[in-house]
Amino acid sequence: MTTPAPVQTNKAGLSKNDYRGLPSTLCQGCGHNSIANQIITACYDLNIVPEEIMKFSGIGCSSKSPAYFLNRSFGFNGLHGRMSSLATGALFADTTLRAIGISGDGDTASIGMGGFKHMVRRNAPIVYIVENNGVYGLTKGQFSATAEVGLNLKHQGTNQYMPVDICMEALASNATFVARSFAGDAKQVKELLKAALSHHGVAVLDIISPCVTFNNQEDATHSYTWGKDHEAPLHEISFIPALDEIELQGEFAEGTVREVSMHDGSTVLLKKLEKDYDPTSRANAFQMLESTQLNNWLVTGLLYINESKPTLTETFNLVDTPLNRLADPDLRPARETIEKINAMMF
Amino acid sequence: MTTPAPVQTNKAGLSKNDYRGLPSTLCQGCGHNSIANQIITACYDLNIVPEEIMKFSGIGCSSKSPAYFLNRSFGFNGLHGRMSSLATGALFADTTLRAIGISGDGDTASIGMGGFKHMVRRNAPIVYIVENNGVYGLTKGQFSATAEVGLNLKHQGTNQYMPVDICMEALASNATFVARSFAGDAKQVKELLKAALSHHGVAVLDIISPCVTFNNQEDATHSYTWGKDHEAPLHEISFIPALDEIELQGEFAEGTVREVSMHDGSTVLLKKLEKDYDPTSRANAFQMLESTQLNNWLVTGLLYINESKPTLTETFNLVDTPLNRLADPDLRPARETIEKINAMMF
Amino acid sequence: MSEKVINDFSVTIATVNGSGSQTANVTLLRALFKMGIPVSGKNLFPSNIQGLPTWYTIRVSKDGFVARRDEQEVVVTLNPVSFARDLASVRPGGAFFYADDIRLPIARSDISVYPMPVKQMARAANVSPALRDYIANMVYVGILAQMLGIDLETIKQALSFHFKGKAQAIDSNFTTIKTAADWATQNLKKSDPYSVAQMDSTSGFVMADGNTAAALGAIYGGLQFAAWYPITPASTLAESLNVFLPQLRKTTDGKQTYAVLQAEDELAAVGMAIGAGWGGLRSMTSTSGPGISLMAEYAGLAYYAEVPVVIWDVQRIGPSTGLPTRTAQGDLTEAYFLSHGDKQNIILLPGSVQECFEFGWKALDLAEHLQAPVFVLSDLDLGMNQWMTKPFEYPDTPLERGKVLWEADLEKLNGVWGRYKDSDGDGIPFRTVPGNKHPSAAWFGRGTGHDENARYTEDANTWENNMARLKKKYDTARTLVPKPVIKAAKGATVGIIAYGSTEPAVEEALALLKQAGGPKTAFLRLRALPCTAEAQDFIKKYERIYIVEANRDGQLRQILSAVLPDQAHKFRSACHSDGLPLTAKWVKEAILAQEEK
Amino acid sequence: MSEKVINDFSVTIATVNGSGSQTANVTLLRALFKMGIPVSGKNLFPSNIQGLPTWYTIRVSKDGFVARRDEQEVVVTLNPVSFARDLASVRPGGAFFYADDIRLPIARSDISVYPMPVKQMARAANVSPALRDYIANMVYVGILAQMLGIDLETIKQALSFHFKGKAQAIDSNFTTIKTAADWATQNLKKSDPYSVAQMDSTSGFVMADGNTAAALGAIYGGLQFAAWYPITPASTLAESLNVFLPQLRKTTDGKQTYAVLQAEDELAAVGMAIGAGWGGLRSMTSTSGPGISLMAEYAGLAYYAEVPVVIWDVQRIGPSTGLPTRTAQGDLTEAYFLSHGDKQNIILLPGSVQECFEFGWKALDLAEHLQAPVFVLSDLDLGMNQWMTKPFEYPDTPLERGKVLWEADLEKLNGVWGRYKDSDGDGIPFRTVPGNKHPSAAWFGRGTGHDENARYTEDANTWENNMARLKKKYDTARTLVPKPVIKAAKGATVGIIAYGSTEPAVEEALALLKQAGGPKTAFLRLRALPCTAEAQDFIKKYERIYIVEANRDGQLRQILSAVLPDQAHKFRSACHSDGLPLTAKWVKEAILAQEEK
Ligand SMILES: Cc1ncc(C[n+]2csc(CCOP(=O)(O)OP(=O)(O)O)c2C)c(N)n1
Ligand SMILES: Cc1ncc(C[n+]2csc(CCOP(=O)(O)OP(=O)(O)O)c2C)c(N)n1
Ligand code: SF4
Ligand code: SF4
Ligand SMILES: [Mg+2]
Ligand SMILES: [Mg+2]
Repeated sequence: MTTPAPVQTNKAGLSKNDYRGLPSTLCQGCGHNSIANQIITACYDLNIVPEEIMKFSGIGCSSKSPAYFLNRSFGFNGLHGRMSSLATGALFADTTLRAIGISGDGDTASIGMGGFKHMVRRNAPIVYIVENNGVYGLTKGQFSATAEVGLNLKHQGTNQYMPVDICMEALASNATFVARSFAGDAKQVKELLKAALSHHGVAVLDIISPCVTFNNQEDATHSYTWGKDHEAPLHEISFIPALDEIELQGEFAEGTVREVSMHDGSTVLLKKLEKDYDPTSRANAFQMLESTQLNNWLVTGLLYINESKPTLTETFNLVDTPLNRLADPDLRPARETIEKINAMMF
Repeated sequence: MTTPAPVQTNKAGLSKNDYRGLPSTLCQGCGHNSIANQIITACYDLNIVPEEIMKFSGIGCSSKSPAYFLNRSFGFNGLHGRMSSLATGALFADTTLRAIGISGDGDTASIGMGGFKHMVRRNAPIVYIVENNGVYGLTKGQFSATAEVGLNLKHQGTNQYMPVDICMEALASNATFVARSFAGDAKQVKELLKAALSHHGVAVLDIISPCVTFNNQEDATHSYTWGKDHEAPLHEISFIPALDEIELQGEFAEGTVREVSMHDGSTVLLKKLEKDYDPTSRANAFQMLESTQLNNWLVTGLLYINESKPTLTETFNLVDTPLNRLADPDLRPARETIEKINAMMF
Repeated sequence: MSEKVINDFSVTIATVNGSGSQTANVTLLRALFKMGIPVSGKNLFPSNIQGLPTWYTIRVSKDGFVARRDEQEVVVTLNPVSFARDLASVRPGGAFFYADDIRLPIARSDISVYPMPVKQMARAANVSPALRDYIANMVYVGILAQMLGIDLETIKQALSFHFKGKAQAIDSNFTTIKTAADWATQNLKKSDPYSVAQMDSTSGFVMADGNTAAALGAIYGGLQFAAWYPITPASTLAESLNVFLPQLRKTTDGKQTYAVLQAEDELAAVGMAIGAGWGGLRSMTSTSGPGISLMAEYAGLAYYAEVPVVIWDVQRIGPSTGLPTRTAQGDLTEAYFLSHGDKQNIILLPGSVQECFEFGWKALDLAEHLQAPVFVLSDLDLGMNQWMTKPFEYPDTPLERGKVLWEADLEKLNGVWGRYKDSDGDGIPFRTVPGNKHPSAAWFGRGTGHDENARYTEDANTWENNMARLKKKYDTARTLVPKPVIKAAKGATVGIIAYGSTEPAVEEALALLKQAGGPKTAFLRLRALPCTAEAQDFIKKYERIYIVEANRDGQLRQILSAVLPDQAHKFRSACHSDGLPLTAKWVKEAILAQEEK
Repeated sequence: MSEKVINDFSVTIATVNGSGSQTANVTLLRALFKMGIPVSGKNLFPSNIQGLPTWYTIRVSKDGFVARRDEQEVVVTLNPVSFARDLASVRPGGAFFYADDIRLPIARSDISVYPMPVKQMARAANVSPALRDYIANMVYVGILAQMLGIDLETIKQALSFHFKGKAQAIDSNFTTIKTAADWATQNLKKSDPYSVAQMDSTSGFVMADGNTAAALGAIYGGLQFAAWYPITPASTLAESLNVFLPQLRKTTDGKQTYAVLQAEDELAAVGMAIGAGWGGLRSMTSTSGPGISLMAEYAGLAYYAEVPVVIWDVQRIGPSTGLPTRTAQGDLTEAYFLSHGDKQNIILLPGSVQECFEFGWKALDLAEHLQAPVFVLSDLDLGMNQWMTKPFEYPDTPLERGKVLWEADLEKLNGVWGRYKDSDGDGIPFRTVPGNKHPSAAWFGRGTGHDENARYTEDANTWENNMARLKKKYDTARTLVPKPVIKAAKGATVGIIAYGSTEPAVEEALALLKQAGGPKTAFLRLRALPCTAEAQDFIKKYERIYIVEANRDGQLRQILSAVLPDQAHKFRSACHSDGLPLTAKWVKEAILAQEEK
């Protein structure tokens, strides 16, 4: 008889299993599944206690996926296109918690555009992931607003309209963290997720996540094949938690690496690839996206970061106790005050 | 007894009066009134027959103004934030007509953001004017989404969120004509309007239009004073209708002028001011807006233009007769077809 | 083996979603239909693309009853996940077919059990592994065909239809079916009583779904503009427009007399449709419950500014996202009272696939005639399932364009007219549309208070008079909307009112009630709101009125109570909603239970 | 001069919008109030910022009747545009004050006419031209004070209140008023019978508007989160939160126990409020009709996922944009049936400013208690006008937080609980909120089908059972919502039901009916839906029930007919809606006309 292998745990004393969700009901091979797996790993690696995360989503295949990770976290799978508002309100309940939102390209770029843009401009502290497949998966293969001009889909004809570029939209709305990745590039997705989870404010991740059932033709810009053939990473990204920082110094030769210090003391290391890219310049990011569009690349990596802006909830100067744990004496003004108030009327 | 002065008319045989609307009920000095006046003049100058224009708006002081010009045009003052959809549908009724939409910054950048962005990305053929005052006029002075960070308004406190930049939004959505102007700069407004009315596709005009009642403090970025002090025109713009073109050649010294040929044969002349600016480059436009934001200028003029993209209605290959004039034989399939259709069922 | 039961039972097939079983199921359905046997097929599918359990239930009924039944005489399962439940669902004496690779206990001796070597035969079919699941489905088609007596020729016809005549696809599928049928002949011994036999009860019928019919109806109604946003179960309505419009409505030089636009959401979809309607186009949008909710503000604009637009609601079960792939009649009160302020909306209630076609064009006529939003409430059952239906009838009246004035008309009137003036006493004003070049044509539309000439006003009397005219217009609508279908019954004291997709269940329930010695019962199928004079007369005539609905709250009963307060005491609800189409048995029992009180 | 009429008439003042006349008008109103005379003031203003005609109508009533009246005994006009109409509106025998720079014909000899040198005195006031219009208004205050007998001391008190004690502003305004009063003493000879005199009928009252009261009520109700979008007439509700929350709900170190957020639209506003409610915060949003329409989809999510949230609808007249600055009770049916699918919403109906305060906190209690959206329907008249009201009462019950389980509770339960389980038989389940660290605390909220443990399911029975529980919960709500206020009448066979801001009109109508020898009439003021047992009993008790409403369609009648079909035959509508508050005379006549039939 063999003794069972000891279960591996992280610094929070939890095993990988403590981060899992229900079995996925998405199609086999769906990009969304790999993203869910990377979320599990990233949270495990970061030693996040699942109870300290809230999950949000809209409606769509992508929006189902919060059920498939972090079963021990509170979550709300809301309305199509309205994750932004639901999450915005919920963020005030207990500001010690972190939030992950999962949306689809239809959910965010079509019906949810307005809410998305406004959540971003308020710098709401949330990791906002768009699982972008250029198509409506759950309703069976109509064009989403990120579909490329000229895409042909069964029953739908040819798309005529310019695609929405989620990263461009986030930048235009003054997002403080903008990244693009590809579900086929698991390592990058994971490291970006870790950085996003440590970010101070809204972190928008536009992850190309192929829909194997409705939009995976080789020449479609949201397919696995196209993504693999056209991915052009800006850098090799690694995330160094606050505590590990010192150990990892010196691993890289001078000048080959750019360090970005996060608000929480951790560091994002960006290893230079072909060219050096400075993600702290918004102008750079615009330029990069503009040339991406002209050249038809899938540029991935951290496009823009700014750790210095106050987050939405910070602007409110809230009490330290989570609001949702306040009780009567804190919430109802004292009895004496009512007379003063009445005296203020005429 | 003096004989009355002969009424001046344009090439359409119409007098200025034929372009007017009802008396304005907006506040005296409201920027929106000056814009309405420039629309009247631009249409008069362009010899447009008012019956060949449709007017649209949402809800707000700005959105009332279509009642104050072009009384002889059809118009629809729809719902708050929904001008985009109403106009999009109406554009199909008779594609020989032109369309002018008037919206406010609240109407477009707050509640109407999603619809605006999608109308733009479809390149709907309309002149889309945002009368931008950074405030909700009609509801008495709340922050709109274009209010600058730090703006103080009575009863509202201090704005905390990054303003929406209408031109940036239009560009991000691949608008084919993007301009910014200032209601205090009547000449520029008028010339830009003429160019926009000749544009092939969506023409977005973000016009800073001070609200004298609720947001005209000297240091507010949407006030007359601030605008006058900070306006930095990109060029001096003049519009040359198709027929006049030849006559006007040679009026400018070599190299001081940039010409943009419009789809309908007219020309936009951009006289160089301090620097030369090429409005056919989207990258330039992004850069310009980014530096505007950093430097706190009110850069005005034609930021971007692209005359080569098909418009929304063109992508449909419609019959030449206006759709709304088609009758039974064109609209109802012939009697014989019904049997074929039934045969196609099982 | 008990006595033979021919052409009178239900078959339910349990598979895995996304495995391609739909082709197999409709093939069976169509084959039965081609054999002349009245049938219905209902797809009970999950809100998922691949992997969850899904069922398809076919009813064969020599008597022509095509409502869903709770009892399953024949059950087929290919899904280990639902196996136990499927097994339990077989009626005593029934037949249970299962994929023999599922090795789960079968502890029932009261039924016939037939294993099927599905995996094995699929492997033998020599197709790519990707196609094996799909081919596996053809195995049960063949085995069922053999065991129930379905004519293989009709199966071939069904395949041929499905694959649009493509020989290779037809043949490869048919080969599997034939092999499976042969296998069954040799290996299975029939011990259950259920089989089918040729009849002649489907001639003069076709098979179609309500969404296709609605789209075709709209096309024959001269539809010019549609804007939509994808949502189950409405998407196939708009998608059918995309299929059929190019075939039916392009000019000889290939130009379009129409435009269909996928909007960014439902607010925009209805807004575009209203913009087009204002512009003078025959215009519509199609959606389901969540979309209707999002259209609330715009619906009020159309009501008040008097813009023609047709809004199809293919209902699914709610509230909220609910079960997006299950049926209900739950949006009636919302649609009727949609939008803030005073208003009642016009609602059409198609009760069959053919009526989806008919209301497809009639709704456009009514919208233009009445210058108002017209809602058409279908549902998932009607919209997405294949039904036997009378062929579509070419419209018997020309396009009704309503009171539109063009240049020549205005000329005759010397340009004197009022956009919101009740010139004819029917509450319906005249209108002009953009492009009309007459100098007095233009008017300025708005959702704000306006006078007879569309000028802005806040005057109290003007407001009230205009609203009174809108009410009058609603009364005119009462005379124009489709009248109810009434099935009188001599000496009846009890009436039943139903609408929409529940008709087959009610029709059958009438027979069951008779059998059970229940009360004599007249039946009215309501086809529209406002409630026409005929419907009011019917209600007045009977002592008790049962209102049968597939919703929790008795929504039509709520509306009729509000509309006919004097009659409200008569109303009794027979309503229930669990996502599945109502059964006749349930209707009968719901009525009998209340009769006994 | 006919007999003196003291403390019993109406004054209407016509000015130009944006000229600052509001200060003058409320100053008059408050001065009268301080004189101990029951008063009401109603602002009839245009949807415009500057330049259009606007009216303010004050009623003084020794008998305490404060409804609007159609008759105007005293009319003041400063507006040439409305001059003719204003002149015509003076009741025979009444008084007409006008700015003497308006040179328009005055062809009435049946009234007293008083010119006022408004422009001249304004010019004399020695202020910047920008302020002249504003000062002009103080001229009519002074002249009216003098001519009606308003105590200048009370006017000073009113000014002092308005200008928050700022001496300079008070003095400069008062100087003009005094000068004008003196001018009137010397130049005008009173020839009309109307005047006021000190009484003692307003002690124990304050003056306030409903929106301020609602905001304060919510604050005393422990409001923690509000999201809103500007819209007339609701904006001042949220703006009052911004005014009073910092005063009442900051900790000693200046930190906030609340957050108020201006959203990008109403969809987002209600979504944020629902997110916060789900998160365990006492949460609300406030809007008017168009916003309610936009909230339809989200309202269904809150109903079905069972999230507490309070939604204030300060109604204006619709449909559509309608008249944004005019009042109505037109959103009742929409709010009740809001959202697709089966549902009925909980609606509170405050009938006074004090009740706006009370329901401000009660609504939050009910929402958390019932885990449901709670609508509160106020209106422009109640919300934006100044009313005499009983002082706000400190809540008499502690905050009701509902069934929320925290770590310690779950510990006790060994972590065994079901989010959607009806453990107590009242249909109300338990819930946990984020931040709860117990390992079995977390659940996954959704608008899709779910079982007792919040797990996704499409099972038909589970769906139906859960929906039945929601219905049961609605029945529990029936026992918890505010009970009606009933004014019985011995021997009455007729009942009147009204709600909201129409109460004063109905109260006065009861007196008028009595005078007119009308039927003996009992009166019920409904304060909530669902309809409580007390309301049902009332309805059952009387032969005929008049339902008085400020809408076209008799919306409460429609709902009550649906809810109580057995009683529906009794209902008679007395409804009408033109944007103005109902008058007692209209109510009386509407009832008498039907009684005579
Ligand atoms: C208001 C509303 N409209 C439409 C739908 C139907 N619907 C469900 S998912 C979906 C699109 C999902 O697309 P996307 O967000 O790209 O997610 P994916 O399935 O591709 O991951 C739509 C339109 C809905 N649920 N609600
Ligand atoms: C759905 C809806 N919400 C709110 C309103 C109220 N409302 C009317 S105008 C307006 C804002 C107008 O601001 P903006 O568009 O900037 O126009 P401006 O008055 O400043 O010109 C709002 C919120 C409305 N009419 N409809
Ligand atoms: S349909 Fe597409 S998006 Fe949806 S689960 Fe399948 S592969 Fe993923
Ligand atoms: S309130 Fe402001 S925006 Fe409105 S009309 Fe007056 S100045 Fe113009
Ligand atoms: Mg997608
Ligand atoms: Mg504005």
